[in-house]
Amino acid sequence: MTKINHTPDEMMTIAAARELKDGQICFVGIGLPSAAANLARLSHAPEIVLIYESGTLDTKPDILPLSIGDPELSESALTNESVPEMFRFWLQGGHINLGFLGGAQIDRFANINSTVIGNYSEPKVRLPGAGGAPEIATHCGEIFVIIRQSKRSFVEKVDFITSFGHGEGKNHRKRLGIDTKGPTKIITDLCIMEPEPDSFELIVTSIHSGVSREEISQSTGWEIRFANNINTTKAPSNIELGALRALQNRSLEATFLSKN
Amino acid sequence: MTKINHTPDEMMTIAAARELKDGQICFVGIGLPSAAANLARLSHAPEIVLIYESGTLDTKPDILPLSIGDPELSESALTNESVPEMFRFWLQGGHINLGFLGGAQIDRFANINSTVIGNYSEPKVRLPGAGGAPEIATHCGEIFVIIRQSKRSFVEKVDFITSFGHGEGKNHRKRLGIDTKGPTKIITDLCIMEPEPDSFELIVTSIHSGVSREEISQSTGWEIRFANNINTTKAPSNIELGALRALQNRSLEATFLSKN
Amino acid sequence: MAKITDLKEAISESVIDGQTIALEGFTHLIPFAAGHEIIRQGKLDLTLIRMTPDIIYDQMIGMGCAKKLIFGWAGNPGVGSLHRFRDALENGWPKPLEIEEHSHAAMANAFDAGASGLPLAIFQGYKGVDLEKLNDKIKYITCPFSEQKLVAIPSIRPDVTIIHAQKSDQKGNVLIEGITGVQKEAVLAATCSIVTVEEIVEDLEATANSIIIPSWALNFVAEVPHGAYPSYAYGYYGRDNKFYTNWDKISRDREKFKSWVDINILKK
Amino acid sequence: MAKITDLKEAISESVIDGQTIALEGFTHLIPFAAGHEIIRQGKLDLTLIRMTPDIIYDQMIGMGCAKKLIFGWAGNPGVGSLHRFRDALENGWPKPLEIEEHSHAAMANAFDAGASGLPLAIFQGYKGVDLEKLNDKIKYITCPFSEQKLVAIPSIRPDVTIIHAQKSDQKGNVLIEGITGVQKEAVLAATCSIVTVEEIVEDLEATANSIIIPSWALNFVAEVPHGAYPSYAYGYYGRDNKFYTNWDKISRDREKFKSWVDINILKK
Repeated sequence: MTKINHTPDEMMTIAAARELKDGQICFVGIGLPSAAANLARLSHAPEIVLIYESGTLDTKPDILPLSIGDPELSESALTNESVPEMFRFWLQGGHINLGFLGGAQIDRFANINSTVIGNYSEPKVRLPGAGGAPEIATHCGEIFVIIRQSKRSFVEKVDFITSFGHGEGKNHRKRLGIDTKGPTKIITDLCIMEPEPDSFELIVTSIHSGVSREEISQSTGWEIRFANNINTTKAPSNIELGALRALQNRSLEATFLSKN
Repeated sequence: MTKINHTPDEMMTIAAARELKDGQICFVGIGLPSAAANLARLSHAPEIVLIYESGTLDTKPDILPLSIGDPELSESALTNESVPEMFRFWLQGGHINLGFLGGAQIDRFANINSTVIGNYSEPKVRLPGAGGAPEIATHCGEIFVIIRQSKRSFVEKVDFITSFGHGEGKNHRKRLGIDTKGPTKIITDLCIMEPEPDSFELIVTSIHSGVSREEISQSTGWEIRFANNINTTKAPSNIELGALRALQNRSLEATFLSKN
Repeated sequence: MAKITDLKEAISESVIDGQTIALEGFTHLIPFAAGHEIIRQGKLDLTLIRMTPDIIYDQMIGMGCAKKLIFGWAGNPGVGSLHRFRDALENGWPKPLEIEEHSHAAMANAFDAGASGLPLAIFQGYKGVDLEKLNDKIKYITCPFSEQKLVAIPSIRPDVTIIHAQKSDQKGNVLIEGITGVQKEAVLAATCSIVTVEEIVEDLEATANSIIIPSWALNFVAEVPHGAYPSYAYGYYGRDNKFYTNWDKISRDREKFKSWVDINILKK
Repeated sequence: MAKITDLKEAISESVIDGQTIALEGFTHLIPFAAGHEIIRQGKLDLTLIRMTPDIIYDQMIGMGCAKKLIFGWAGNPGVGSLHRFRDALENGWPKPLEIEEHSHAAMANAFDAGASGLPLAIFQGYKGVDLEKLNDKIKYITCPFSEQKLVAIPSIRPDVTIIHAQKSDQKGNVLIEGITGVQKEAVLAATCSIVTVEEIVEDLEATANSIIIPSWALNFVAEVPHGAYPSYAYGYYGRDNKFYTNWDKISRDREKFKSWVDINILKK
């Protein structure tokens, strides 16, 4: 085996990008999802359609935006729509195949917390809150979650359900009248998890190259199970790494070294 | 007295134009209302704001449009909005001071019919129908009606209430929870009528120059009453007539003699 | 992604007898060419939806394509009646026509709700009017905060929506300019959509907030120059008001109408 | 008709202690200058509404202008927390802050309903989430046609809405370009509205479908070049992402924050 020349974050972003298919209509959030989605667009999925909550429809940024409505998104978009239209026509109207979510906590049924650590009325840590997430989680055809894995982020039960995943498992989504798939893949810096058929509990389906089962178990706040037919996520190729690093470098440069 | 050198329609249009005040926000329909509103704009009310249902906001046509969405309206508008926005933001949102309505029939309480003569399910004459009228009638601050006067058009009771005026009179609007004034002036080719305070029955408040009370009574399908302090509508001045005729001539020319 | 094709194929692959169809365009960009193609293909038993039926639906009704009309204002704008519509309604010629009648505010809200994936639209309207008593699609909800009563109507969800627009790019992204009516809403509310365009261009030359319907929200795009005539296309050609006025004469008489259609639609 | 005036007068004639105020602008065209003027004028007890509070509300909260925040996502976009917001919430500094929390979809719909003169907005959302249990403004209606249960929330109706835009003409008609967020809806939903603009021009050079708020729907227009900085104004200047990143350090510390405000807002 060659020696590892990528960071866990790079593995996570590249693993997420690989899951994206050309032509998909994606609702993208800032940070890791945005990096993965744009990496996919700049490599194997040139016709992927990226939509950001700010109303930028089919946008093709050359650098990663810092905020959800950076000039780069606006200027490279097919058009800019109002935020009510974005939520009503495009999201609620059912046009989005895939939504990307992140969060501070995720639980064994892929419910996500991005609101508060501790008690809502007396927070230990107050997080930014829901934003578009609750409705992204139910209106998109399916959801990918990108999140760094640790015992603090992968918890038995989230402190607060900001976005509904599979609730308490089984047919919980159906029971609530939600007819979209919800989280189908959780991509972390260690592995890929998917909800197990029927139970909808998250199980590991692919372990990133160089990561051990023990590492994963020790970074999960519940007794994580592994699929029978488990895959190994291929390490990033030099081409993938090169593309991601180039994207991130020119983004950093544009964001922080520009004279504005 | 000088000899009459204007038609009853001209008198009606000019009388209506005079009632419009500079700076008003008017929702305008095609035909007589459009002629009156644009005459006002081109003479004493240059800052009047004209809005047509097609979404043309603050439009300044140089000729009278044939339809509610002629190129002349669109091109001279401040901007063009979608029809849902027009109805939701501008009309229902309460931004319009004055709405203009016409119709085939009007009754003693200023209810208007533009739907059907005879029975709805077996019509004697099927008219175009409601269009924007029902909501214009309740959402605009007040309503002016322009309509040619005859026993057929001024009826005791309309065959069909397309747009609500004062219902059965008295506080009927209030009882229905409508907080706008409804029809405040009915401008015909013979006179101006207004709802009598309290009863809200239409009474004649101004008789057009050269018209007799008998003419008005004989052209009304109920026993029309006259206000105590009745005015005489001044005959059109040469300036008014000149402006109206010029407007109409250039409209006819543009509409029917253009090579398109 | 929209399939870029010709009008004939777009119609024959989309429109099926008995469907609910909306041809939208509020006085502007009315998809006349598409309506004519539906007539040529002899589609039947359609439920036609349109805020303002206009001449195009007069022609389709007169040729017997429609079994029902859902509308707000059925006239020849600025001219008078739609005689074919009236003949169908008053005399059942060439066949009886069922109607479902709304106000424009109701229809605009219902299209908007359809585009928004909602089963109903709510608005303030229909107060004191007779339509409210005749149309059983008009119901009410009570606002749980203000206790206000608001009108509820079902959203409009056509099987097929057809509109005309100025231009599309090679991918099928469509740009609309000028008076846009409820076209975008009608497209997004539909199961299947067709857009005819004046031209397919390399570059839409759009501004930051241009009204663009993305290709992936459409099914068919067909280049049909002059496809809105005698209505108009802002930036391309004006409205033929003379034709609208002449239609009154043509359409008053059944035979005159049929021979006009024969020459101007069927034999084209 | 809008009164064209300076920012100081626009704020002092509009904003009253205790009111409900929305400063809108979704990542773009955030009315920073107007927020700073509110801080300078020492307004108190405000209920602040904003989909994404951003740095401007962090500053206003840190200076004690707010008693309540109605919001959807309170962060420094792409950077992290709003430390002044968190300090108010977690430690009551400089005073306790009440919050009312929604999803973005809820707020967008509620602004839209406010602009539309409706007492409530309906949408599909909040399914299975905890916010639904905590916020008593979230209720339900049942669609009388489909029997579907839909979320109902009260429309947003600010006493004053303030936005920033690119330009206004001499009459006060305002043109907005680029990402427009819920600005138009927020203005139309408000009792009183202020627009600061980059410049007042002779001719807006608008296209047929430009997003223009007419003068007669506004109360005050004030020319404030660079009025959205460190946010941006499409066509004028870019976003100062460096400032957003630096804000994290400035705002973490109460004293550092106060001295920054002193130099950069109060003494300006």
